[in-house]
Amino acid sequence: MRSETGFDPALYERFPTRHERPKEEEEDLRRIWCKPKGWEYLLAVNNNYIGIYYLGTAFLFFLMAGVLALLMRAQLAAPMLEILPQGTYNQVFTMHGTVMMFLFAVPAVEAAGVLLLPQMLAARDLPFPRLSAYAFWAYAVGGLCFFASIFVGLAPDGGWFMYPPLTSKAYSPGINTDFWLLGIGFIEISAIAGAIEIIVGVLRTRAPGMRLDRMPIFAWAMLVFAVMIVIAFPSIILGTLLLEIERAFGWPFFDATRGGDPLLWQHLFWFFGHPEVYIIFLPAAGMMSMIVATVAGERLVGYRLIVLAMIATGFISFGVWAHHMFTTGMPPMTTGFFSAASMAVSVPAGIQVFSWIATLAIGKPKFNAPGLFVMGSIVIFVTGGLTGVMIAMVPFDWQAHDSYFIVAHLHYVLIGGMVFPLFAAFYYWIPMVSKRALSERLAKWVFGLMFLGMNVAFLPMHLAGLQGMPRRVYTYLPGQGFELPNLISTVGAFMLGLGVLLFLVDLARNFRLAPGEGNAGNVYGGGTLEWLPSELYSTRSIPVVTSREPLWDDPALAHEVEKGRYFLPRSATGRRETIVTSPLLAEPQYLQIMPGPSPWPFAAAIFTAGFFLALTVQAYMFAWVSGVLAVISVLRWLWETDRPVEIEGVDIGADIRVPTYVTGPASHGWWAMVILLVVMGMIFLMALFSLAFLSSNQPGFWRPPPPLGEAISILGLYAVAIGLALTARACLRRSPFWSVFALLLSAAVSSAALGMDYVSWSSSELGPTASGQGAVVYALLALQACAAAIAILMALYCAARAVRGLVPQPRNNSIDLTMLFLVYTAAQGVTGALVSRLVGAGG
Amino acid sequence: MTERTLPSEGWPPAVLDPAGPYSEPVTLLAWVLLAGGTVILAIVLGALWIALRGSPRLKTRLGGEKAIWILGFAFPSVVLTGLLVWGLMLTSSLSAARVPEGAMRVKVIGEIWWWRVHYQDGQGRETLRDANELHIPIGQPVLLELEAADVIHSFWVPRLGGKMDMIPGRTNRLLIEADAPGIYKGQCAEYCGGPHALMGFVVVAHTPADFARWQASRLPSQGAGGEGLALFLSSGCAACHTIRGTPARGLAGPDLTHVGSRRTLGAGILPNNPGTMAGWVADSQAIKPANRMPAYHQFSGEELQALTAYLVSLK
Amino acid sequence: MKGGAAISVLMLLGACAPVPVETAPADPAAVARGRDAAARLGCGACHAMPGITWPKGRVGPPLAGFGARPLIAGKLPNRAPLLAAFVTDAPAMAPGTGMPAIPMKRAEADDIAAWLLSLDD
Amino acid sequence: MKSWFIMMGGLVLWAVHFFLLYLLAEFGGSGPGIRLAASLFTLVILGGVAWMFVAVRHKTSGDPFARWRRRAAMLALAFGGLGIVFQYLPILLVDR
Repeated sequence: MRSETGFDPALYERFPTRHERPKEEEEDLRRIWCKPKGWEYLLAVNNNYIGIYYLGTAFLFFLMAGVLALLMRAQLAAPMLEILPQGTYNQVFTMHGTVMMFLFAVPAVEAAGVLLLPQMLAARDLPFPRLSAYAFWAYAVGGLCFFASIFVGLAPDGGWFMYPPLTSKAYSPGINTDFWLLGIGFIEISAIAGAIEIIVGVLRTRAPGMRLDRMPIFAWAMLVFAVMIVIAFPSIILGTLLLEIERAFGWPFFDATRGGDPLLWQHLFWFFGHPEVYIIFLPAAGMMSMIVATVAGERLVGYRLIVLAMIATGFISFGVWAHHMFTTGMPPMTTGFFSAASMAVSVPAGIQVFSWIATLAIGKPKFNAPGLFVMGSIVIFVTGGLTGVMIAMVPFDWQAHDSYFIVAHLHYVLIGGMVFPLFAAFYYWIPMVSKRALSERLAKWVFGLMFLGMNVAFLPMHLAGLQGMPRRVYTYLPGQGFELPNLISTVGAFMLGLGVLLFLVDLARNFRLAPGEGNAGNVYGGGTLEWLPSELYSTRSIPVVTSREPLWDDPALAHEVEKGRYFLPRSATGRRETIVTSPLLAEPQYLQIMPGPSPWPFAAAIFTAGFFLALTVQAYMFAWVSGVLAVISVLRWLWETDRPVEIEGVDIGADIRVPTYVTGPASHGWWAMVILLVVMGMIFLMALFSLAFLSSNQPGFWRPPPPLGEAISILGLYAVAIGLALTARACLRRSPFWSVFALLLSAAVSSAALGMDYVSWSSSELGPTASGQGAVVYALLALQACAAAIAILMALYCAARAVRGLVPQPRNNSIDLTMLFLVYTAAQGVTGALVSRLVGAGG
Repeated sequence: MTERTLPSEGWPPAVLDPAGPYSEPVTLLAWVLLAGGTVILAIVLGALWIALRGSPRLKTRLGGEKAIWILGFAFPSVVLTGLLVWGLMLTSSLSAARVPEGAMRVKVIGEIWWWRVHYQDGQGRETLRDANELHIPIGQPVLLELEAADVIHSFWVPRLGGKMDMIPGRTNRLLIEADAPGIYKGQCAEYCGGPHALMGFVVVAHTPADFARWQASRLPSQGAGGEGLALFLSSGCAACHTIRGTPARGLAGPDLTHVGSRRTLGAGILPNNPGTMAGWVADSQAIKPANRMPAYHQFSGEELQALTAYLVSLK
Repeated sequence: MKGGAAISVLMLLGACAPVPVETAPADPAAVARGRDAAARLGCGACHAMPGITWPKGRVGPPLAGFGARPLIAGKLPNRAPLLAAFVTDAPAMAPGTGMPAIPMKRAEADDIAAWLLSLDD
Repeated sequence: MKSWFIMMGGLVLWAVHFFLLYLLAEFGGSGPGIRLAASLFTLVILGGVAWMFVAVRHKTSGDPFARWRRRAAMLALAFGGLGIVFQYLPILLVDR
C-alpha cells in the first residue's frame, strides 16, 4: 500500500522548506484564532478553551461526588448512625454513582481528548469545534442543574442502575427518578456529539504522514473509546427513553404484570453499563502508555500489542454485560458465555500492564509526580483486575454479587484504572496549558495520601463483603463484625479526601491558565507533537510525521515547525482551517474551513438543557418552547457553514495544492453523518432486540401481529423514498430546485409509509398500553416518527438554502447529508415494518 | 433443640465459613482464587520492582515483547482456561436447573421489606404460610422458588449458598442445604429502596426429629384470644395480617399465626420478646423507618399490654 | 442547669423520703453487663438509650439521666431492687403502663437496674 | 475498509461467534439441537480463523504499513481465537 489517495509520498521530501516565511503570516494566524474577550469566553469554540472548561467542570463533579462519598463513609463509620437519614442516604449513594460515572468519568476523558488530540495530531482544532462547544455547554448547564436536585431533596434514589420496577411510577412516584432519566438525556447527547467529533478528528485530521502505526497511543485509545460510545450509548438512550415513557404514559415495557419484563431494562442498561467501564478505562490507559514512555525515557515496548489489546478490549467488552446478571436466574449455560468473555477480556488488560512494566524496565524510570501516579495505578489496577477475575467465576459471584466485595472491586478498578492515571495526566500535561508546572514536592504528599487512603478505604471492604455485608445499605446492625472494617474504610476515605484537598491547594498555588500566552513547556521531556511550541492556532506549521516520537527523533523539529517550514504555515483562505488527511496513511486530502466562535452553539445548549429540565419538572409549555428554540439555534449555527468557497485549490505549503471543498464519502461531514446514522441504527436495533426479548420471555401476552402482506405496500413506498433521495443527489447537477424537490418528496413519501404502518397496527386493536408487545411496537413507530420528522426538517432546511442560493452545484454537502439521512430513514422504516410483523407471528 | 447462633462476630467471614453442600465448594473456590490472586499480585509487584530497581540483567529480560507475551498472554491464558473449566463445571453442579431427589420445596416471596414464606409438599401444594423465618431440616436439600411481589429483591444466606434475585414476573430457583442445626442469618442483597438495609431474615435448621416436631406444632392459632384478639380485630390489624383460626385474614403483611415463636421481629432485625413486640406495634416507624406498617398511637397502656400479650402468646 | 436539677432532685427526695439516699457506687462490671443485656433484649424498641445507637424507640421515655430521676413510672421510688422488679414485670408494679412484662433472668434484671441507675446525666 | 478488516478480522469473527451463540441460547434454549448448531458454527468460525491466519501470513509486501497491519492481524487472531475457544467451553461443560 504505497498510497491511499494517489498522493505522492515523495512530496514530503520538500519539507522542511528553506525560505523564511513572511512575518505577517504569523500575525494573521493570531488574528484569526484570536483570544476571546469578556463575555466572548462563553462563545469560544477553540479546543484550547472548550477542553479546559470541559476538564475543569468534570473535575468539579469529581470533587462534589467525592464529598457525597465522604458523607456516606461518615454515616457508615459505625452501625446505626443517623448522620444521613435513610431517604437522604439513598439519594446520596445514587448521586455518587451517577455523578462519578456520567458527569465525571466519561466527560473527563472526553475532555482530555478535546484538549489534547488536536495538539497531539498537530491539527489546528477538532473538525467540528461548534459541536464540541455545544456538547460542553449542554453537559455543564444540564449537569449542574441535575446535581442541584440533591440540595432540594429531589435527587433520584433508585441507585445509578435504576432498576425497575423500583423506579417505576408505582414505587417511585416523585419526580426524583425523572431527574435521573432526563438528566442523563443531555449527557448522552453530549457524549455522542463528543464521540463523533473524536472519531472524525482522529481518523481525518492527523498531521500528514502520521500513519496509523505512527499514531500516538492516546489517539488510538480515544478512537476505540469513541467507537465504543457510538455502539454502547444507544442502548442506554433507548433504555432511559422507554422507562421515561413507561413512567409518563404507562406503556408497560418493564412491567411484568402487563407483559413487560424488568430484566429487559437490565439487559439494556448493562449492554451500555459494562462497556462503559472500558469506555472510562481505555482513554486513561492511553494516557498511561504515553506517560510511561516519558517517565522511562524510552519508547513504549509493545506499541502494536497495546493497540491490538485496546481494540480487543473494545470488542470483547461487548460480550460481558450480563456478568452483572449472574444472579437473575439466567440459564447456567448462558451465564457461562458471559463468564468466558469476562475471562477473555482480562487478557488484553494483562498485556497492557506488562507492556508498561517492560517499558519501565528498559528505561531509567524517574520517580516524579506522573511517575508515582503511574506506578500506583499499576498496583491498584492489577488488584482490581484480579478480583475481577474472581467475580467472573459464576459460583463465586453468586456469593460476592451485590456485596461490599463488589464495592471494593469496582473502586480498585476505577480508581486504579482511571483516577490515578488522570492525576498522572494532570501532573504530566498541566505544563502544556499552564504557565507554571505543579509542585513536585507537594505531589509526593498528594500521591502518598491518595495511595494509602485508597487502600485503607477499600481493602477492608473485601472482608466486609465476605462477611455478608450487602451493598447500598444506609446502615448496618451491630454484632455482625462489620464495625471494624467499616471504621477503617471511613478513615481511609478521609485520607484519600485529604490527598485530593492537597492537590487543590497545589492547583490554587501553581495553576495559571493561559492558552496562547506561553506555557511551562515540555517539563518531562515528552516526544509527541503536543509538546511542540503552540499558540491558540496550535502549531505555526503542521509537521510531516515520520515516527511515533517525532520530537525525540528530530531535535530540530520544534524549531522548524516554529519557523513555519512545514504544512500550512499561514491561513490559506484567511479563515480558520485545518488539513484533512486520509484515514490510514494520513495523506493530505483537502483543506477544511472551520467555523469560528458563535453564540448559537451556546444558545442551543442552554435550550437543550432547558428542554430536558423543564420536562422533568413537568413545565411542558416551557419545555416545548425550549425544544423548538434549541432546534432553531442548531439550524442557525449550521446556516453559516457549508458555504460555497471561491478558492478552488490552495497551496498548503511547498506548492502542494489541495481543494478547499470536497463532497461525498471523502468529506468529513459525510463521515460524521454516517457515524450518527450508526448511533440511530443501534438505538433501533436495541428496540428490535427488546421486541424479540419480550416475545420470548412473556409469550403469554403476545398477540399475533398484522399479516406480513399488509407490509408490502409500506415497503413499496419506502423503496420509492430511497429512490427519490438518490435522485436528489444525482439531479443537483441540473438544478438545485429539482434536487430539493426530490428530497422533500422523499421525506413526504417516507412519512406516508409510516402513516400506513401506524394505521395497520392501530386497526389491529393492539394499543401501546395494552401489553409489552404493544408498547415496543409503538415505540418502534415513535422512533420512526422521530427519524421522519428530522428528515422533513432537513429537507426543509435544504429548501431554504436553495431559495437563498446557498446550494452550489454540482455537489453540495447539505444535500448529500440530507440524502443519506433520508435513505437511512426509509431503510429503518422497512426494517421496523418487517420485524415487528415477524416477531411472534408463529405463536 | 440444639441451636448454634453463628456467626455473631463475622469471624470467620460467613462466605468462608460454609455450612452446607451448596456453599462449601464455593468456599474452596474462593480460597483458591484469593490465594492465587495474591500470588499473581506478588508476581506483578515483583516484576514492577525489578523494572524500577532490579539488576540490569533482569531488567533486560523483562523489557521486551517476549516477556509481555509470556507474562501477559501465555500465563494468563493457561490460568484462565483452568479457572474457567472449574467455574463452568461448578456452575453446572450447583445450579438449581437440576433438582435432587427428595428436595423439600419452599416458595419465598420478597416484599418491601420482608419475606413471605410458603411451605409446599412434594407436589408443590401449599402446606403452610409463614414469614421472615425459614425452617429447614438438616441434611436435606431445599429447593427455594423465589418470587417478588413488588420490586426486585435478592435472597442470600451466605453460609448456605449463593444469592438469587427475586424478580417480579419470574420464579427463580435456588438450592440450599444445612449440615448442622443452627440459625443462619440472611439478608436482602438487591437494593429495594427505603430500609433495604433492614430487610433481614433467619434460616433455622433443625435435626429431622426436631423438624418433624416443629411441623407438628404449626397448627391454627390456639392463642388465648380475649381482649388482645378483640383489639387486634377492631384496631385494623386484621386488614393486613392473618392469624389462622381467627377471623383475621389480611394478606398485605406477614402471617402472624406463629409470630410469638419467631426469633426476630421486623424482618430479622430485633429480638422477639414482649418488650420489643410492644415497641414494634406502637411505633415501628421509629425502628424501621418507612416500613409499610403505620405507627399506632391510639392504644392506652393497658390495650398495648393486652395486644402484646396476645401476640406473644401466638407460639 | 445540671446543678439546678440536682438541687431540685435533692429537694424532692428530701420532701418525700427522710431516709438518706443510697449512694453505694454500682459495680462497673454489672453496669456494663446491664447495658449489654438491655441492648440484647431490644429495650431500644421503646426507649432511646444512651450509648445505644439503634433502635431509638419513642414509645417509652428516653432513659438518659435515669439514675437521677426520683421516681419510676411516676410512681415508685427509683431504687435498685424496685427497678429490677419493674424492668422484669412492669404491669405488676405499675398497673396501666404500656410496658409489658419481659422475660429475663434475675441477674439480668439486677444488672439492667445497676446500669440504669448509673445513668446520672 | 479492507485494511480495517485485516487488522481486526480475528475479533470480528469473535464478535459474530459470541452474538450468535448468545442469541441461540437466549431464544433457543440449551437443548441438544442448539448445542449441535452452536458446535457446528464454532467449527466454521474456527475454520475462518485458520483461513485468515494462512491468508494473512503468506502476504509478502515490503511496505512498512502493510507489514505492521499484517502483524496486527496476527494479534487480533490470537485474541479472537482464545476468546472463541473460551466461548465454546460452556456448551461443552454446562449441562443446562
